[in-house]
Amino acid sequence: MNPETLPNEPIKLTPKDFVSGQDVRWCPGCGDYSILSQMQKALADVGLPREKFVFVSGIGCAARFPYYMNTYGFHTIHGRAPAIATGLKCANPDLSVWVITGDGDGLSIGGNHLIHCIRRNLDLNILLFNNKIYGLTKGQYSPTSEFGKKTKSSPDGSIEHPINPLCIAIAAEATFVARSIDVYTQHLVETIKRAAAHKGTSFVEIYQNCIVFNDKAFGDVTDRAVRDDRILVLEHGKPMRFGKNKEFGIRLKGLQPEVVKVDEVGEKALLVHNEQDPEPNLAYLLTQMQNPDFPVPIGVFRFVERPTYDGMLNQKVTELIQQQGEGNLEEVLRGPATWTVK
Amino acid sequence: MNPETLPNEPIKLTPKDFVSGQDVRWCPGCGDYSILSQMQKALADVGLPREKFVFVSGIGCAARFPYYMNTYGFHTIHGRAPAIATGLKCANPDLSVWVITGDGDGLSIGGNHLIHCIRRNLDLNILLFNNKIYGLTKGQYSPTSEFGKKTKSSPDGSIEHPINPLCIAIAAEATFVARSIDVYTQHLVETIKRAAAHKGTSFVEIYQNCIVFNDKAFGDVTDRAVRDDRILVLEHGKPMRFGKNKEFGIRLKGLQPEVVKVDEVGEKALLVHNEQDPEPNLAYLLTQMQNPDFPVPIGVFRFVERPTYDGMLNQKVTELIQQQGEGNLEEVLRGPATWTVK
Amino acid sequence: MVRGAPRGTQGSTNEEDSDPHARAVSKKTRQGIDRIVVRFAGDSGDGMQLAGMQFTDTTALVGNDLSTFPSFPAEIRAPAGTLPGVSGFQIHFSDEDIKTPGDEPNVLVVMNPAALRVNLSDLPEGGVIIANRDTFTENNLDKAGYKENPLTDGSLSKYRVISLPISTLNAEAVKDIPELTRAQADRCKNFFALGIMFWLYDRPLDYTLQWIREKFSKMPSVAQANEKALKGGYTFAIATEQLPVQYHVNPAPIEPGLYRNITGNEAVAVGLIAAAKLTGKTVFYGSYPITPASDILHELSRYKNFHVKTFQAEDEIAAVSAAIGASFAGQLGVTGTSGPGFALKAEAINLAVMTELPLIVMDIQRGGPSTGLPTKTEQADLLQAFAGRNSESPVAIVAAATPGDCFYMILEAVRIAITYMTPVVFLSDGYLASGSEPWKIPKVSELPKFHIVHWTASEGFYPYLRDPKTLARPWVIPGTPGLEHRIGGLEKSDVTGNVSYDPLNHQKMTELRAKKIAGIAETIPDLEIFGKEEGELLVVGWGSTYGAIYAAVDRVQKKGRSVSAIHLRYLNPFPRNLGEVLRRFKKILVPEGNLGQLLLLLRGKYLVEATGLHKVQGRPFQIREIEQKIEEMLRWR
Amino acid sequence: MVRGAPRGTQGSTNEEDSDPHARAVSKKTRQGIDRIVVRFAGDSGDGMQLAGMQFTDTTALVGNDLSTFPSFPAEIRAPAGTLPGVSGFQIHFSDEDIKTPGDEPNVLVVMNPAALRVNLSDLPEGGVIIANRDTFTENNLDKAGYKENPLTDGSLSKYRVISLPISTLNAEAVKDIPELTRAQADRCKNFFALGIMFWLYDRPLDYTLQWIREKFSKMPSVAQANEKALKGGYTFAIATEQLPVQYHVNPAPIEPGLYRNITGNEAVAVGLIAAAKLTGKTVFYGSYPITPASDILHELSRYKNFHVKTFQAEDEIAAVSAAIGASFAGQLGVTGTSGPGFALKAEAINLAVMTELPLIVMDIQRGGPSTGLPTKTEQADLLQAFAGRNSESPVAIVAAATPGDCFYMILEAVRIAITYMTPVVFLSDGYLASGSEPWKIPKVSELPKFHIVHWTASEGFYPYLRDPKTLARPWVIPGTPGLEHRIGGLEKSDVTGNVSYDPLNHQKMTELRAKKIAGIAETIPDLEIFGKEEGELLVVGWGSTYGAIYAAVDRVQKKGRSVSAIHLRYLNPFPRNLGEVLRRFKKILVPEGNLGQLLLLLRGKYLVEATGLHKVQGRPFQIREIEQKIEEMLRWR
Ligand SMILES: Cc1ncc(C[n+]2csc(CCOP(=O)(O)OP(=O)(O)O)c2C)c(N)n1
Ligand SMILES: Cc1ncc(C[n+]2csc(CCOP(=O)(O)OP(=O)(O)O)c2C)c(N)n1
Ligand code: SF4
Ligand code: SF4
Ligand SMILES: [Mg+2]
Ligand SMILES: [Mg+2]
Repeated sequence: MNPETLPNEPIKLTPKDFVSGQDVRWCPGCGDYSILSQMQKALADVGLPREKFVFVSGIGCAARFPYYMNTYGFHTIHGRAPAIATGLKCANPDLSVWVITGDGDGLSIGGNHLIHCIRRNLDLNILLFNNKIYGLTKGQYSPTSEFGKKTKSSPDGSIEHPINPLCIAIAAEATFVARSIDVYTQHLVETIKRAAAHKGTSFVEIYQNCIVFNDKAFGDVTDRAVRDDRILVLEHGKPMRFGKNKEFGIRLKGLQPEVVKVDEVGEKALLVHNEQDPEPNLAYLLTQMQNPDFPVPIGVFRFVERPTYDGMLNQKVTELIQQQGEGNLEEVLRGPATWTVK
Repeated sequence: MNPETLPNEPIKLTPKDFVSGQDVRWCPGCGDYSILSQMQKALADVGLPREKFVFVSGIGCAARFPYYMNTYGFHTIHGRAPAIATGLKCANPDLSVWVITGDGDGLSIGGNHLIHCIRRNLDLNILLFNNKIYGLTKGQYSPTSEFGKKTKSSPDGSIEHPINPLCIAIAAEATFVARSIDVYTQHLVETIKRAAAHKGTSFVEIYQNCIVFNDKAFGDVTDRAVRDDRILVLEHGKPMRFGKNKEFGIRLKGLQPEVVKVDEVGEKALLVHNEQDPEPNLAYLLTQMQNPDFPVPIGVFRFVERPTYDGMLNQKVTELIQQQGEGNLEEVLRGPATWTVK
Repeated sequence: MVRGAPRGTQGSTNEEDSDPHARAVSKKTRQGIDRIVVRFAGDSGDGMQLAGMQFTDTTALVGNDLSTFPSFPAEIRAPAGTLPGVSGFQIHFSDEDIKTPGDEPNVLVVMNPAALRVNLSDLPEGGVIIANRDTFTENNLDKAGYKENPLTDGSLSKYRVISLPISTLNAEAVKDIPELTRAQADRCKNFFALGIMFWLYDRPLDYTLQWIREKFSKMPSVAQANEKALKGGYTFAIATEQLPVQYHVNPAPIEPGLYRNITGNEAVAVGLIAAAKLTGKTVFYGSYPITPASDILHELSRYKNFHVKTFQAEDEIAAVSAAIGASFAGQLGVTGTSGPGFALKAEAINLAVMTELPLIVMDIQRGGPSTGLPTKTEQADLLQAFAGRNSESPVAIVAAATPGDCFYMILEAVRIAITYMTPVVFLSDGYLASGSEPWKIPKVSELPKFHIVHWTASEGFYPYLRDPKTLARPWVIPGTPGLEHRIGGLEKSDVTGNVSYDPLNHQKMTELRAKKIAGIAETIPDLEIFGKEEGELLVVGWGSTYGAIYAAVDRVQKKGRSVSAIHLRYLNPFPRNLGEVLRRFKKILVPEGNLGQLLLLLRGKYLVEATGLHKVQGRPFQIREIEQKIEEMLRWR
Repeated sequence: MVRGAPRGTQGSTNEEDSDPHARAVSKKTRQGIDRIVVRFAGDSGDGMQLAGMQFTDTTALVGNDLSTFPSFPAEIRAPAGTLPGVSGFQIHFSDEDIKTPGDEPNVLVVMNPAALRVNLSDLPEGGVIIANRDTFTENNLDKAGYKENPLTDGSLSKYRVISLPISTLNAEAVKDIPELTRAQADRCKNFFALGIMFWLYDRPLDYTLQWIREKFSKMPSVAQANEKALKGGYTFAIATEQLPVQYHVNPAPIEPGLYRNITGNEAVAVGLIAAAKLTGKTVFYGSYPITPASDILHELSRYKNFHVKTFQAEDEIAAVSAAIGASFAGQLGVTGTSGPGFALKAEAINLAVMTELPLIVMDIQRGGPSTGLPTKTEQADLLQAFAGRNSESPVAIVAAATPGDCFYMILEAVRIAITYMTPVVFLSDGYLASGSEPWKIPKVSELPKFHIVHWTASEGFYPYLRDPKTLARPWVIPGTPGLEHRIGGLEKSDVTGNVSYDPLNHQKMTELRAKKIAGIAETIPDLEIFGKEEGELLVVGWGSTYGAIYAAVDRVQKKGRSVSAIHLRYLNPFPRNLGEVLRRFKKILVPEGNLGQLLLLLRGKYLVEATGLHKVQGRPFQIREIEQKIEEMLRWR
């Protein structure tokens, strides 16, 4: 969203304002419910009126999301939401556009649109609900499912090496990359707000539990008992520490991060998070940190500025009009050469 | 190719054996000619008979390649060659499969298939001829064209941030990643041979000059006058040095590479190339080195082992047959429950 | 508690429409009936599909003819107790040959209020409702949108309601089993209900008891619980006064042989596994999950020792592309999907048209356009199959008539693909895919043999040489020495297969491709006419309308009227005698699950004044709907 | 050196077929003729398109009617001098109304042996060849596959060959210009040849001289060289004995007005720019480059100050998807492609069908199937447009008849899309796209006005309310307060637009979507019949066949035979009076650039016994081909 288009008077909305009348039809216990609530909370604070929001989704359980938001919404076709959102945003740059996608929708059939949308840096927000499974089609492995996973379509174990969504986003030259978790409600609300504030494509991976077809896919990270030791909450400018008492830290050894005890190495030795690093190297390294060798980083990995596609497109329109005036249709009709028949 | 399937007697072929009778129809001076010759040289040394090679391509100037190779060939449709090659290799694992694609074919319409082929690690070779332009359709910008590029479809300059093919390949979990240049003939031959030898998806970006629509797109790197200073030839286990007299080197400063004078810092201080590093971090960093801040690395960035998709698929077939025997059709026809009507 | 008091029959003179329960008058009598339609309905979590399938298997074993049709909740998974969460399973069984799962249920078993609400409109007046009244709580009634309890407010007075406390009875039946959680106990109630139905229709318990033991062999307490529930239901039914009559359906006069029950998707999978065996080839199945085709992928992924390789692709385009790659490699490339995915495959199918490679494309049609009604059936992709690709793009099209027919038509698709070196579209639909019927198991020795000859001689080889009879080009396996050649999507020169932009060559090749497909008709059996060879009215069907059409035509024929039927399993090309058959009848009716697609092709090709009957409601035709249209047309002047 | 000596006419009685040059007998006379077809041909590097276009502009300025058709080398770029590298440009000009670029050239200008070899088969006996003999070197002859020099070996004796040393003469003409490289000098030879042609057909040089000065204003030596070359050719022609006759074609009686020359692709672009102005909307053009549609993208990318935004997408699916997004945003979403790309867009078009959003999909058809003949024309995507999507998916279809008509039919597509909230497929083809004709420039004030009303009131709003007349649903711009709502690809409930799986609702909506499209016919003009209102034979055309059909019908009418023609610019729905018109004729002929696609629709819909004439050769119909078929059919009993 252009800050210029923000209305002058601050708009006061509550999460309830964003609840549509539609019955929510996810399975009881699905992680999508929490994401929906956090979204409604976050948007209430963004300061835009409801009608300025548009939710665009593909197909999947996650993609049902727009129906439940009392905003404009477009439940499109499988994998194409980033492309549809691109046209929407270019044609109507005043809108705050949110793409809701799943690991299948966004990384399997829709992987290419996702990448190209990110590299063009459209000013929109993409939330990828990663449940490591195809939920809506009842449980086939997805591009993020772990190697060897047994599912309906891989009864003897998948032979596909999974893809790392954030790493793909970084490779696609993303300007905003973050991760959060369905059950980390406060963190999720903050992450969504950060995404909303970023001008450019904000890409957020959200770990989401599919209770029916892939329950506890993130249990080894999100279980209350272990989560403090398995999750690294990234904070800009702060040394990377984790553990119940923040007793562990991340240090760099050559090009390889390593887990250290803070009291053994001292806080100074730790890597300090810099989401604004113009080089994507640190953000890339962070995407490589995976359980069980490392805690899983959540928060904002990368947050840099780059002109947006829609911004530049509209600027070119404005500039050309300034230079040449509003187009003269008669001239175009006449073309390069005419003659008169009498 | 499975080394096991190599014939016992070494096969002696010459580059000429790989020349098909078809008239080559690229523009005079096109970089594709050189790549074709180097391929013919390289394959003569691979040690496989001609009939074992299959070239699969999409659409584009580059994609004409199969017609000129006296092997099996399939000139398919735009962007889908990696997917077609996947089925081909799974169905006939004895073949040496080569995918020839362009920056439009492979990264625009075909980006998703490319990524998924790479992450599955099919045992095949993908050569992407990057000329930073759509050649066959006569000169529109491509996903690798530089920002601001003026082309037929971007008369006032492209507003798209380009994509980095090797970086995308690394993010897609590639096991073999390399770069070479059409005019670096010997280097190109060697790179192709390395790709052929790798078991898994070998991804090679080849800088290729489109003399008609994007002449000298790589001139700032490949010009004889400057190339020694602008190109870093990667060699496994060797410190990274470049320059006419190898007087420059690459050193790591935190997570950021920097160019140094070797006699100022000493060779010991330089980064040593390790294409076999199990972690992709170094390879990733190398993909980020771009002109003019850095010399452009060529050679093999990454070369690691991981089971191949086709290998595992066939292994599962073999294993199941070992365990359960060849399937009994009668049993399948009967299904879980039968009854007899008299 | 029986709200809907027994009533007389509804005045229907037609056997199949009438409600046999209405004839029950005295206490605990045993009564023979000829046919019955039962629908089990409940929440997705209530195990209705399982109950239905067990009932089906046992019904098959006692020798009735039968036909089933499950209806799943829409693609989303709804919260328990809500309307979208309702799942149903309908079975029609009889002592005669039957062809459809029945126009409407005679008996509706509902496990909760939502199931009642969703299904009630299908129940004719006087129909029987067997309800688990324990679930008719305020909360559940609310979720189903009922203000009052329909079991008690008199609103069901047009039906005969048998309201039973199934949850309570079930809990009682399993109460003594150690280590059984309450949730596990409650989950047995489908077996309790099944036990009741087994008694009501006089079916033995052994098959299901055996199944329970095998299925839960590792969870003995669950096995015991389900067993007790089943038996509990059965004994309850014997005892209760609410079920005064036990019904008995005699075995049907079915062709002798070994039978199994089979759904359309199962038959497709079995057909492809058979094809791998019969051709000696690897079947390479490239697919991307989509309802209602996904089960074929699931099924095939378990048969690697039959040389069936499945590839779950990143999308439908990759799926068909990989299949084409496999065919180029000399194996059997197959891809399967539903409407939206079929649309995505169009461009790649054309590559196989141009390169003349064998390819099987299976489209399990569903409601559309766009995402449409993903879990519902429709027959509206025929024209897409026929012409949904750029330029002149002839492909063969076959369509299965019944679930079991999917097996044979898949083998036909394979035969045509490899004999003629062409893509073949195989059409099924959501109704066939999950509907089931008893299927006579063929002997392997009676199955067609496939003799595939790959060209190996380097003399005289050209990639686009043609077999003079079939016009097929040679199929060469890459790896064959001396035959190295290149093919692709650009127009080919006749014989040599080189790229050619020559004008007359293009005309020639375009016509050759069309002629090759037209020539397939030579190997297609002539249509057999059901009924008189000529007359007043011919009903023409294709695909899953077979059952409803033939049943309807049969009924009207039995009334002595002049109506016949033919059924098209080959849609491109048509059987050779089609035109001639059409012309032997004064009127032609074409019932289809679309707005008239076969109709357009028949009229356009044969210039016959055919009339359509179009149903696009996400569900199959009822026999009655076709019957009425037939009667109406017979009245026309 | 003139091998082909002057000969008499070839016995043709038909004016347009005859060779006017054959009438040249005496020396340096000036002779009036009514029409002529010239083809310029040379290597891609020889500047033949430029020469052709300059000749065209001047020909327009002198007031002849004209029609042009360039033919480019196939998509690959071939080495200089080879057969695939040949580029051609044909112009037909006349003192009367003409409709096609001519069946065949009367004069063939060839700049190298390859150009001769590629084009010779199109030249009728007695035709004139003007050849640059300097290029007939051993090397070039070899590349063209000539063993002997055809200019000297007698093989061209059936033609009249004017063999000129154009390269030498040109080099001579420009030799004194300072700073001119040899390559630059040689590159002027197209202007030398053009100069010759200007004299031969009595055209003034000023327009081209002016053009040269402007074009090369920054390269004075190049400007001077081209000028000298042009004048040099002209003077040479005056002097040489090889050109004894100068021909003069009088101005044609053309409707008065301001004219320009326009190609189909230009007219499309101008039409879309006009649409942006006339609707006050942004035109959002999402496209992925593909021959022969790319030029529309190139053209539109230069008009940002008309609120035309172009988006070069990553593929065709993204292109159409983005256009749909733009339409959802309340702007004009447009996408353009050719056959293979059109196939890829099918699934997304259906999203616009279901969500009832305006969308323009332009398919510039080319030879297929698959990659086919990418640079050649064909008309074989009609059925794909009609039914190439899953399920019942009605869209409007329009097709332009001539290059200039593309402008009007694009405006019609826009009108239909926004009035009816529907996707509209606009069909053009390679022939229209790059062919050109003089186009009378419309006054802006005479162009249609578009009044778009977006729903803004929150009372009474439902997303699937319908305008009672058009059945269109409201178009709401996201951002409008109080109208927040959600749409999507699942079936919609009537009026509310909520997701609905209700069976009867699906039937209703399916029929509503069909009815809405059928209702467009209310706003489509009735067909005008060319010729008598009823009679023996009606020729029915669509798309680019217009010119050839009307010219052929005109010829036969002039022979006094009963033949009429109609031309369909609306393919779905058809004009209201089509059925009735068809029935007024005994026989119906449908010439199409496919194997009978409109034919199938006409027969299927109207049950008329129409006959097809099918040409799939990558090039348009010749007038003669249609004329012969008409004559043949008129002989039929
Ligand atoms: C073209 C097309 N292909 C396939 C499908 C079937 N389909 C619907 S959703 C889905 C995958 C959903 O997985 P994901 O994106 O991870 O979402 P989730 O349900 O897990 O939230 C598939 C394969 C479809 N609707 N359209
Ligand atoms: C489905 C489809 N869309 C578009 C095209 C047109 N097309 C052919 S090649 C090409 C791009 C080629 O660019 P690249 O891959 O970089 O190859 P190059 O010609 O530069 O070698 C395009 C857009 C096509 N053939 N098919
Ligand atoms: S299937 Fe999984 S992802 Fe989908 S609604 Fe249910 S729990 Fe959520
Ligand atoms: S257009 Fe460019 S890439 Fe294509 S053949 Fe010519 S020089 Fe090579
Ligand atoms: Mg998922
Ligand atoms: Mg390129």
